[in-house]
Amino acid sequence: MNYFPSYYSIEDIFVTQEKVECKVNTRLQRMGFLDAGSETEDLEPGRTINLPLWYIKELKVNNSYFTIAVPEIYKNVHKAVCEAETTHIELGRLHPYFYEFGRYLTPYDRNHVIGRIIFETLRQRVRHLLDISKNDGDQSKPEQRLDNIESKLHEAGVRTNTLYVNWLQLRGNNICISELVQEHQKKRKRADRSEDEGSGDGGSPSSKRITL
Amino acid sequence: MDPSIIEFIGEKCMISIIPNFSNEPLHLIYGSVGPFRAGFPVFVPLWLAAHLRKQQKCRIVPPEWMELETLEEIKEEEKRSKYFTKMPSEHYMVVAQLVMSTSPDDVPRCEELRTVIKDIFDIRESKLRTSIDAFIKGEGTYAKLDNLTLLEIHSVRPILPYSLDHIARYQRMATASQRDTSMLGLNTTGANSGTNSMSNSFFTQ
Amino acid sequence: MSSSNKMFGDKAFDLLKDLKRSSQTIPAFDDDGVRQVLEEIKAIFEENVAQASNYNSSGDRSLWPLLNYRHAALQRNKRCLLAYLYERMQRIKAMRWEFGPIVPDDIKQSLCEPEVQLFNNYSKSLASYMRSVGDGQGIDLTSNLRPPKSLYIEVRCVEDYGKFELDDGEVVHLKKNSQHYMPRAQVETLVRQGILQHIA
Amino acid sequence: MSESEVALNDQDASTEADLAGAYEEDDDEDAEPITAQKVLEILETAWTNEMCAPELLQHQTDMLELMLSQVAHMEEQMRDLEKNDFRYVVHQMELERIRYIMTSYLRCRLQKIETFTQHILNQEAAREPADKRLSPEEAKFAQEFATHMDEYFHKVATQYMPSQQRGEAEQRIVTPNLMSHVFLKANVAVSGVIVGVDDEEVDLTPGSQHIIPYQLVADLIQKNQAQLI
Repeated sequence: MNYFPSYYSIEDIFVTQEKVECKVNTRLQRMGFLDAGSETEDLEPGRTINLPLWYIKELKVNNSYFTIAVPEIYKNVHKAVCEAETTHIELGRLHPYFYEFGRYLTPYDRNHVIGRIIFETLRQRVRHLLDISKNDGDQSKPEQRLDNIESKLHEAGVRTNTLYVNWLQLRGNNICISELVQEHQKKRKRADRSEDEGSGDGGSPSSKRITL
Repeated sequence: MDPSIIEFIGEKCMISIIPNFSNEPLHLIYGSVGPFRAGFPVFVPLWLAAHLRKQQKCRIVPPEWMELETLEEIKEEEKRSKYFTKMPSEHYMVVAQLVMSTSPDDVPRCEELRTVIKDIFDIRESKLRTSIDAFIKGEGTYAKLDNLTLLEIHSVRPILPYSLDHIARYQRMATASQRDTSMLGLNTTGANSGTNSMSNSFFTQ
Repeated sequence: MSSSNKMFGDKAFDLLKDLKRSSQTIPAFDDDGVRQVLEEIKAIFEENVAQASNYNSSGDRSLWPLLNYRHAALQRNKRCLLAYLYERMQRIKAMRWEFGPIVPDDIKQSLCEPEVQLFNNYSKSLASYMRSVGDGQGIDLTSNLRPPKSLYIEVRCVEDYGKFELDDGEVVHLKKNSQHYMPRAQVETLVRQGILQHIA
Repeated sequence: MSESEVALNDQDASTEADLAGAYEEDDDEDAEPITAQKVLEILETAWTNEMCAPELLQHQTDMLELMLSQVAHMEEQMRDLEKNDFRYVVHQMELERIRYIMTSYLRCRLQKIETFTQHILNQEAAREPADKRLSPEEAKFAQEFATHMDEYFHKVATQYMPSQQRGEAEQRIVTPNLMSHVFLKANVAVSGVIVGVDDEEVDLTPGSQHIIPYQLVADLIQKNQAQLI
């Protein structure tokens, strides 16, 4: 199924763990602990601190506590978007969750630019994603090149491509062992081997499990 | 749907065989087949034709479009046309794949046919690529895909629909934030699009 | 405010991070981790209740933002913890389809007691659903997983399995490395369990 | 022809009749009885629709029951045939294909039921009996599944947590993305289909194929004017 954020989606929890740069507007009593750079008990106005998105997103957009700073990465991409030159940006290096993080910050952007940027960026890069999923020659590690949403799409493309290549070459219609069973067998062989070598705790990391 | 499922669906189409045995008609659930009379052609579903051919119980009669001249014409037409041309069969790739792999010697000039058909498939694949590009650039959420066969459609699946879903989600987000800057929901149609404001909601005992 | 206010939610997030990173069928249930998160939730909650009552009586709004933050932290902890259980549940369900109704012992050791019960409840519920389909005629959803190609398939025995009886009563001796031409539908499960290997 | 062969052949011819008989009373008199072939066609369309639709579609219990009894009937017929008898092999192959369609169809529904359990149960509660999406068996399974999940969450965590807030339960409901893009094939001509977010309209010609957000064509699929491919 396609990624669609819900209460239980782990990616959404990872995105909302990301930190957001905020300027404190009013004194916030007994919240000094949020400011790593100071020892004061209260959070003093004027300070700039990083707060988790899971907290920021619960506040009203026009709350009086903080002003949210729009991350540079979206401004930097803005120029490339206008020149339709986003294909070769290594988005994963800018931010692992470039799109989803940007989506959450969109309402806090005074001049309403982020929403448009992430929409345009993905639109321009999808053709590129389609091509590289067909013949992924580009060796640089995918994490750098693609953000989380893109690597999911890329994986889907590669999976389909492999299925088609196998089908066209008449391979792949045998019934095969279930992945979990296979993985379990491999783990079992590793554990037995570490048992035979009498190396006790050596062998597989999970060998702390006693084989009865 | 991966290609093996599309093959499963494509295997239903009928093809002519010449059995080397005789038998009463068979009343299958999907319909009746036969009667089978040795040496006389009869139409059967492709899945049955392939099975009988592997058991050397019949010869497969390639469909009339599966010959070099017709296919060369189709290839030229496909090259020339900006749009996808109509294929001789809704499952031309599945039929070609099954017939040529099960009974190459029933198909005259089989190897040449194989390459022409692969060329046609590749031309259409790259045409599909460019039309996707235009479609996405055109900010459309809707496009016509006439004359594309099931196997071709599923060659860009799920990456194309998934990408369009995300693009649409971010488009809705961008336009929504232009309209109002109300507090954020997880997603417009998602579980808690109406995240209530903090102040009045917490721990009502 | 006795307890030290630190950035809440990190422990709960780590729980989830470790689970996501582990590629094993299912890693051991993190008893301590879960307990620590529940304790953090309890601590936050109790202090919030205390603060809310003093707010009701004194009307002093100055600690409102702190209360706000702490409540968000409490909800965050809950969400991470429940997502941890939800992800584990997905893997436990997958095991029913991959291993069948009996889970290998060494994997069972990674499950806490409620998870073993969850597996058994799910397995029973699935079995009774499959029996009831079609007004009681029943259907086995754990077979016919791929489109059928041929009726019979060539298989090789990976390990000694002993006697295997086909639907028509014929008995086949499955000895290590022995090869057989058997009905696909009836041996599909044995191939998926790694006892037989599909060669042609 | 050997005795069993005669039995099989005229038996074959009768399968249409008794199937029709089995279905007669449900249909009004003038509607001609449904054939096994029609039941298979309906199930195949329901199967491809289900695989491609983001949400759970209406159940096909009647068709499923008819097909299961037809398959059982066929197997009964062939019990005394030789394993390599031409008819046995061909019928068996077809039954394997039909079994695959039915199991794949039900597995696909089960996956949606397990993913969107509470969402489906809530919607079912508000639906008329005729519009139910879950079959009776699926409804029982869905209810049990929701209970087992709550039990697991309760035993391990929620019993130790402060009581639920207003709106928290809704927050945890997993819903399908009804705006997911799908591939559609029009069975009949349909005019004035809204295709864009800006209410742009289009007429669908029979056999035409489109890529379009599911929500905009959900009712066409339900009314069988179009199908998902």
